Amino acid sequence: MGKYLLQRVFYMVLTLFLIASLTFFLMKVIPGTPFASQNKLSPAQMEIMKAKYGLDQPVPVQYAKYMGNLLKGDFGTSFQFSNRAVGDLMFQRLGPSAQLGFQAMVLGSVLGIFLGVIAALRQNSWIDYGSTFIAVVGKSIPSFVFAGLLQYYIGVKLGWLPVLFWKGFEYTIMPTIALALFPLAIAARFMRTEMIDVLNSDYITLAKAKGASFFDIAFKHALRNALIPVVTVLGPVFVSLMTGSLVIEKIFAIPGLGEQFVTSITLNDYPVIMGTTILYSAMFVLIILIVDILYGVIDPRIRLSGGKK
Amino acid sequence: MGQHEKNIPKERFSPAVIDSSKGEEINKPSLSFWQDAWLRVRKNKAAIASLIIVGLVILMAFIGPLISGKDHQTQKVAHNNLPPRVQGLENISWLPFDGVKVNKAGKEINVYEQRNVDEYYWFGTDALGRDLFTRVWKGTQISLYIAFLAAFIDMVIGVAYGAISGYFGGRIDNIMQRITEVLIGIPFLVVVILMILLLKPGIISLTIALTITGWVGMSRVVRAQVLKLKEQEYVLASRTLGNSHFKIMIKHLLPNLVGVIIINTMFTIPNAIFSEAFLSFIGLGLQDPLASLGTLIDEGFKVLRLHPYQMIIPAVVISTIMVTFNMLADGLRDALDPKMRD
Amino acid sequence: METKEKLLEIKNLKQYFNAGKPNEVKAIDGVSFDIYKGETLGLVGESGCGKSTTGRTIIRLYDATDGEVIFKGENVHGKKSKKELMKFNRSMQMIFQDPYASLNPKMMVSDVIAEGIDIHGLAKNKKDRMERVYQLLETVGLNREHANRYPHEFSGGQRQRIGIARALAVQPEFIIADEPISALDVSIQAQVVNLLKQLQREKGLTYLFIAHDLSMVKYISDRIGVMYFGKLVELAPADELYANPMHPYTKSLLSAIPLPDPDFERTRKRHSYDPASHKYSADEDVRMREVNPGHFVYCSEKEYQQLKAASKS
Amino acid sequence: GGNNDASEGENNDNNENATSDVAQEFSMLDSSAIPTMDSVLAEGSTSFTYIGNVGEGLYRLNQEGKPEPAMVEGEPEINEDKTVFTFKLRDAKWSNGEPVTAHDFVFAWQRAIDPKTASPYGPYMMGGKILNAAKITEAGAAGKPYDLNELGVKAIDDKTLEVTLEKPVVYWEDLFAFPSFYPQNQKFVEEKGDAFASSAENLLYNGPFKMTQWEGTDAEEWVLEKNENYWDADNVKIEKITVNVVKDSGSAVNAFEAGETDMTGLLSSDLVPQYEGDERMMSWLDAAVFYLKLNQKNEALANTNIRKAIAMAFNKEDLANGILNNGSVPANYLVPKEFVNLDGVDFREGNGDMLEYNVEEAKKHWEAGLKELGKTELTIRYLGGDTEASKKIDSYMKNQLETNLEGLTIELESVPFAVRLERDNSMDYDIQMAGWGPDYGNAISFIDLWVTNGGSNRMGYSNPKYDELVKKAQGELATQPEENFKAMQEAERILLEEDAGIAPVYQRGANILINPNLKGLVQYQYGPDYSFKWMSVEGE
Amino acid sequence: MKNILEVKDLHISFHTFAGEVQAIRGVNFELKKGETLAIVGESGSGKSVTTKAIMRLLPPGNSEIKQGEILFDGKDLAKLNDRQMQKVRGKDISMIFQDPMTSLNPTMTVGKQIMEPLIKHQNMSQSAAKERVIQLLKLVGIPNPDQRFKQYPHQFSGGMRQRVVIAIALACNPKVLIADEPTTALDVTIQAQILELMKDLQKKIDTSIIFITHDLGVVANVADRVAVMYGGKIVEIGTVDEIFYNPQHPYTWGLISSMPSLDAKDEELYAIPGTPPNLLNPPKGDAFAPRNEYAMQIDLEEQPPMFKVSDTHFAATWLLHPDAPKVEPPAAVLKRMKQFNRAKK
Ligand SMILES: Nc1ncnc2c1ncn2[C@@H]1O[C@H](COP(=O)(O)OP(=O)(O)OP(=O)(O)O)[C@@H](O)[C@H]1O
Ligand SMILES: Nc1ncnc2c1ncn2[C@@H]1O[C@H](COP(=O)(O)OP(=O)(O)OP(=O)(O)O)[C@@H](O)[C@H]1O
Ligand SMILES: [Mg+2]
Ligand SMILES: [Mg+2]
Repeated sequence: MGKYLLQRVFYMVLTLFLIASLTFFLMKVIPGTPFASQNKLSPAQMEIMKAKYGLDQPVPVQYAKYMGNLLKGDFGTSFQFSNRAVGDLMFQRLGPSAQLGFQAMVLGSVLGIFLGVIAALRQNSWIDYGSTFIAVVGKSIPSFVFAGLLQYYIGVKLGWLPVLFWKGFEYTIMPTIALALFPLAIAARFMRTEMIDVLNSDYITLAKAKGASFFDIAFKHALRNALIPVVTVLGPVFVSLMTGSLVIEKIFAIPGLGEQFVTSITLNDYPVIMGTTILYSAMFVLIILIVDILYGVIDPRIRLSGGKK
Repeated sequence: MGQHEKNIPKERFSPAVIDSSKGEEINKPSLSFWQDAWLRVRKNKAAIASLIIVGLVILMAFIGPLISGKDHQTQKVAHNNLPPRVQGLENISWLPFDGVKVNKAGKEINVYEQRNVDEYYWFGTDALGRDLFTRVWKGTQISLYIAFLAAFIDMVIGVAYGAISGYFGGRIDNIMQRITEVLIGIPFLVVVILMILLLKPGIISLTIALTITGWVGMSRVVRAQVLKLKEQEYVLASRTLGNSHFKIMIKHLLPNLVGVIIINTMFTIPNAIFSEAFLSFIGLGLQDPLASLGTLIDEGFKVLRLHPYQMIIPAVVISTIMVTFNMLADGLRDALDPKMRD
Repeated sequence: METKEKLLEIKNLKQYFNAGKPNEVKAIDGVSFDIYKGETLGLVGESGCGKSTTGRTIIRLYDATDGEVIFKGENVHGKKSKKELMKFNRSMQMIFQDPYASLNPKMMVSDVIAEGIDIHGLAKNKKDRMERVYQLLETVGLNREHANRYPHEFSGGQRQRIGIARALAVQPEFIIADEPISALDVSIQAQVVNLLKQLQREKGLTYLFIAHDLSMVKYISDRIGVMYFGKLVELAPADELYANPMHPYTKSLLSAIPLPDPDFERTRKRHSYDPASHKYSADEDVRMREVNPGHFVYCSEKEYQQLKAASKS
Repeated sequence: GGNNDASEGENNDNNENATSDVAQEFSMLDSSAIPTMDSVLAEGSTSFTYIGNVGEGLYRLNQEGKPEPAMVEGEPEINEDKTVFTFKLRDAKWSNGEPVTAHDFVFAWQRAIDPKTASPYGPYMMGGKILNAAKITEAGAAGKPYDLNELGVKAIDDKTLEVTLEKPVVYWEDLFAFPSFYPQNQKFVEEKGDAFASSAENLLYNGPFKMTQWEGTDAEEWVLEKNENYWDADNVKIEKITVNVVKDSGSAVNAFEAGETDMTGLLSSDLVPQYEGDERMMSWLDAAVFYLKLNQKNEALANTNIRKAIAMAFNKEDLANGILNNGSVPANYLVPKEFVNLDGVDFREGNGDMLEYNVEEAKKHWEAGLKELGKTELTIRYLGGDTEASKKIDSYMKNQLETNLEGLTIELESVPFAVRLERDNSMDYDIQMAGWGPDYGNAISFIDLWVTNGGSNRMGYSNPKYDELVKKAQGELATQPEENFKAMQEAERILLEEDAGIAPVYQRGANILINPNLKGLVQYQYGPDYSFKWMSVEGE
Repeated sequence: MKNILEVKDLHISFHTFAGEVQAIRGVNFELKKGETLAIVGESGSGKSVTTKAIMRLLPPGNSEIKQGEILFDGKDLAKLNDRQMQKVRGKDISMIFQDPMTSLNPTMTVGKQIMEPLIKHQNMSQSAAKERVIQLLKLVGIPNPDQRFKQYPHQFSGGMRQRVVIAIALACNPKVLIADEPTTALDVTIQAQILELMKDLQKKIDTSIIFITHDLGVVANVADRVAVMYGGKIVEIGTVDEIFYNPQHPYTWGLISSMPSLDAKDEELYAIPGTPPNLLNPPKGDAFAPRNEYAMQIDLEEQPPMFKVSDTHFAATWLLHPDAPKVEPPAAVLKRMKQFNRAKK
């Protein structure tokens, strides 16, 4: 197990290194300027500005410098927010994004799994069609529409919940619901398929032959087995939720990573783009690792052999 | 279990004439894989309904712009923001096709009369006075185009990549899998934006951008399937007969992957439509006057409270497409997936 | 038997999966035997002992980890030109176990059978190709109408015969049959076994017949090899093996096979086998030794002497 | 703004009564975070707005948007050439109690011009105006040694500041009111080092408010509280302002409707019609003018007739009223309305409308132009923005141009802002919708944009007559307001009427939602967006 | 001996899109206390469906018990509802399936899986159940039961898993144990162990066993009585000796003579020609007729009734009709019959 983990970590680092390099060079190819006041600057001033951010050096030198700093945990400083270390910027914003993502993930996947299980147990009944419909519609309404409507009706018209901001638990409810729609839809659909699969397996027949009740069969025997593949699918979804949803964060004015990331892209704030990409990727590979460990928790076959196969 | 006492004529105990060749006769109806699948799909009412609706939407996407008698890009600022009005339906007040708008004070005003407009805009007009009926169906066309093109490239790259990775296995597989890990490690948005910035913004770069990471899912599914298939005895048999790897992939693997490919594609299509809508929201979508359903919804959403029809109509169309494609995908999976067979 | 021509020589064949990794499997661990032209060599042993792997390594589906497979004087695993490979592929063929997995469900029967014909360009034209297909179908007891149907329309026995027809299409000399009947109904097994025997008579084929059903193996084989955990433990003419099993594993195996004879079953005595009972010491030279003419047993020198003594008495 | 002094005084009295029962605090929304609070590094209106409310320069824009003495006591001494100014500073204190001295100005200004600081706005505002500013920048860029003490600013003593200009500047009061010229306390800045201006605690304030909560440049919430140390604190009513960032205009409106905030940021134009006639909406005309840049490096656009045709071929009225519908007005000019006047006469009154929408004329010019070019059709690239609003406008423009000018094909390219800047910089475009907001209250802020090879020109426009007029306006006429005004009007006429160097489109209207109980908000047309100094909350 | 289970005129159909599959077409048999009844027959002849019907485990969507009774202890299982049936399953009747590799829940410890029926049917406490499980594991010959209790199925070999499945089935001392090909997936040596185990246990707890298999060797080993199925019907039923040494139905002949005997070498095996009937539209007459070289005219027209051979032996073939011509069974069968007749004398 230890050796396996070590190997995984090595691959993680390698993947991250490749991603960082790739993004760095891609970043150099994108057209655009990070200097918002560019058309007010004289050529001399431009020189000075470039020199300040090290953009006057040859690309390989910039690359080497960046990578060197990265090794020290230094992501550089932002162009758009002067004086701001990209590391601080990201980690501070990661908080709300992660909390929101986590809540949405929990809410969405629990509901989605429940919906999927029900649909599978009553395959081809109206419950099945209904839950499929909810799942699909949930996925097909763009999140900005759903979030906007939620905000207007629940927040403004009914006044049940605060409309905006991030100042306490009640502020997280609406964005959580809006964001949960996506994992809900995915979980419901995958759960249904897997559950149907599992329900057709031999050990379920044996469980029935033992006289197990409907409830026991569904929740004690089938659920856990059906969860294994669903966890794989939800892993990356979790990352994308954790790293923030641009749309939801913008609409609910949440100081999160996603919204920040898009702004940095439109402003060509290279250090922030790079940093966020690396952070995102790091979380991605980490979550994949966690998913694999989670596998072990759910599936004893993997737990003990320390890897698939 | 009593003894049979009935008297039976003797001649009936004479040896029967049995055609020995008939012994190997197959009296099941001859169903090819596809006929069989079709029978299964047909049983699934939701899938059939979806198929019909998808057909209708595709049909409308092509004939809609023709039957409206209007152009999708002609602007008439004097006619802007008109609510829907349809001949014949305009007098049925509970239908939203009467050209009437409720103003802030809660009073209904017929905008057409107020502005002296004789024309009928079935779905109303947008802020620039363009006919929304035409634009919605044009947009559907584009959304479908994006979806299908994305699905197609996804199918080509994803399938080839997954098949090669899975079939050759070992080191090749390892390297190829690492590459995909790197690819999906880079946020979708970054890739898409880079693509759109590198190429000219527009429908082609949008397609390519959507495709660049979109195929990873497909390649994984295909790879997993190929890993299973390549150990199948018919593949081994083909190898012992001396078939080349390439031919084995084409002749043996590909046809048996069709099921998963189709199913996956069905899921790719709504995803592509969805991604495009998302890109529209962050302003990286299409170039005007082209519009997709995503951009229409986005534009409409901004004025939702003032002109609700501008968002609701494209939203209904996009939801219909998504729901039906997903239902269809489900139906096909149930029909094609060997696991789901009895 | 000495006069017989050796068709295949297997020398110290080894096949390790995941070599060097923690999950290494020594599927075949130093197996040597010969197959003579025109004979049927049966290979038995419990599940996972390496029978299939042996067959697949012989036919180059796997690259051997070590050892040689010499077919008609040529090393199968040596470097080969494309042409040599094609020739090899034609002369050695395989029949598989699972009648469902061994036919591509998306291919018509005629295409399945003609695959080898197409690859090796054996047919002059379309018509010739179909003629050959029809002929092969008839050879295996099916009829022409079956040519354009799909595999799933056939019963297991019929499918297995289609698999045989596919192998026969390239006119091989040597066929590896990997449990060709274990997935079939009892009433159908006989059809396939009869067919195999008939083909052997008519075409002078040589078989490596892998199975775990010993009674069928005995019926079809001239000689039988018994495998245990990647090693060949006993090799003898079929009757000799039954009459005089020497290796304790063989004895245990024979004692476990139920026979369709209630009287016999009522009096059956089972022997169990414990590999630890040999008590080989580390430096002992354990290998195949010929105890009786043509009867080889995997044993140490000491055991050899005991066996020899026992068989004389 | 627009209240006169008398009524303002009355208000103040009323407010004093009101303050007893109404808390003098409110919350407002802004559409972006504060990129920096360091006046030396600031470059955008968000930064300027908050810096402007917590700091103060030699001058401050008053309720009418006109500069008046702030940190200076009385009028300065000005030399004959109008190039050397000697200011007497008033007794003002930083929020930590230390006095504001002339050294603070010298330090800040030197810091702003120092190439090591790499400030974008410092050199931009000082270059060519403050003595030796440009020289230092050039030296810095070339990697040559420079001496910050050469900059034309000196502390004669703690309370006396001497500023030397390179040449006379008409709008010098505006200049010294601009946040880039605010003072900074050397001791404090150096003590804080890198941490300076990184959060509310790391800042000093000499303006009407101080920040009591601001966690840094990307904070989404900050709080301004009344600065008791401010010299004019008696006239500041508001005790506390809470600002939150909301980027989505629709969400901001929702928050306002739900009563969660008293004031929104600028509304996107889609939302404006919804509040037409609503007392809660406050509208005004910005000094920002939008126009098409016509890149004269393009062969066709080098042709004056073609440019004129394009400039006259779109219906600005429809665009402003039908499509923008947010209080924007069609622009047939470069220098905006209600921006500058001379003795109460608006700049626009002297120079009437030019390049009005006129299809007939446009067609004539088009024909002529095509003939001169020897072509029957043209394809022109149009560099547009990627926001929803700009897409709508671009689409309208394309449609108008193509409809009205036969044979013209417009290829739209919608790109993000950063890309547009870069394309503009490398002049990789044919037509581009661009806008300009002034940095000081003088028409020259617009007029000097198009001098040959000017920093903002970047479209290959060059006319010696125009250059000459601009040079005169900035130089010898700087001290003669009337002639100066005339020269600039003539320059504008040449640019538009003669050359159609650019094609003006509209002047932007601005709208916000504000709680009617909030009084006294002042908006500015340059520098900070608003001043809260004179605000108050009235009871129901 | 008392009949513990009686199946009477059972008809079962599946509704598929291709039409109605008449999988079971009138099956009758009874099971006596303590005996082992083996069911043999062609693949697809309805063995599994019959036993699944007894357990009421047929897929709920598309299967239908068209007619017939399944009498267990006097009550008709075919008429019980789901809840009532849950009380029967695992307690009175339990079942073992073919594939030990897939019939255990991979994510539940083995101990828990055995405990489940105990807690469910016998209301045992956790600790009592655990004790019993360990006892059971010992009983089925699994060493270190304490340790094994906590392990997961994948840590067990195939043979051990099948023992676990047997332990589950026997946990509540059921009156009937149905074993659907319990050893087919196992090696011969392990098969032999499992068979011995089952016989042992049967003696201890005196259950009746229905044992489904293809392998006549296994039948000879375990069965007291044998039912031979073909085309959804029982075509011959009798004691194990009667079926092996005095078979009457041509299909049984075919089965027996297609097994190579250990001494016969070069003679060709008897092979039943052709393929099994298609139950989508079963033949009008005897389903076996098209493959029967002794078929008579009447076989093609009318289904044969059960003819009594002895008190315990019945066969459904017109050959047993007094008017039918006497035919010579295949050589291998003749040899056995001779042996049988000799033995009888
Ligand atoms: N591709 C492979 N990778 C790793 N291990 C393998 C592979 N193929 C076979 N093995 C292992 O090699 C051993 C021998 O397998 P093989 O299939 O040859 O056994 P067998 O005797 O044919 O068994 P059976 O009777 O079940 O067919 C087994 O332990 C198996 O798990
Ligand atoms: N779920 C089902 N849907 C449709 N037909 C079914 C279903 N289950 C069984 N059948 C049909 O019922 C018939 C009897 O099947 P059954 O499984 O009882 O055969 P079996 O005798 O157990 O065969 P095997 O020896 O292969 O296990 C077959 O023709 C089969 O196709
Ligand atoms: Mg094998
Ligand atoms: Mg069965």
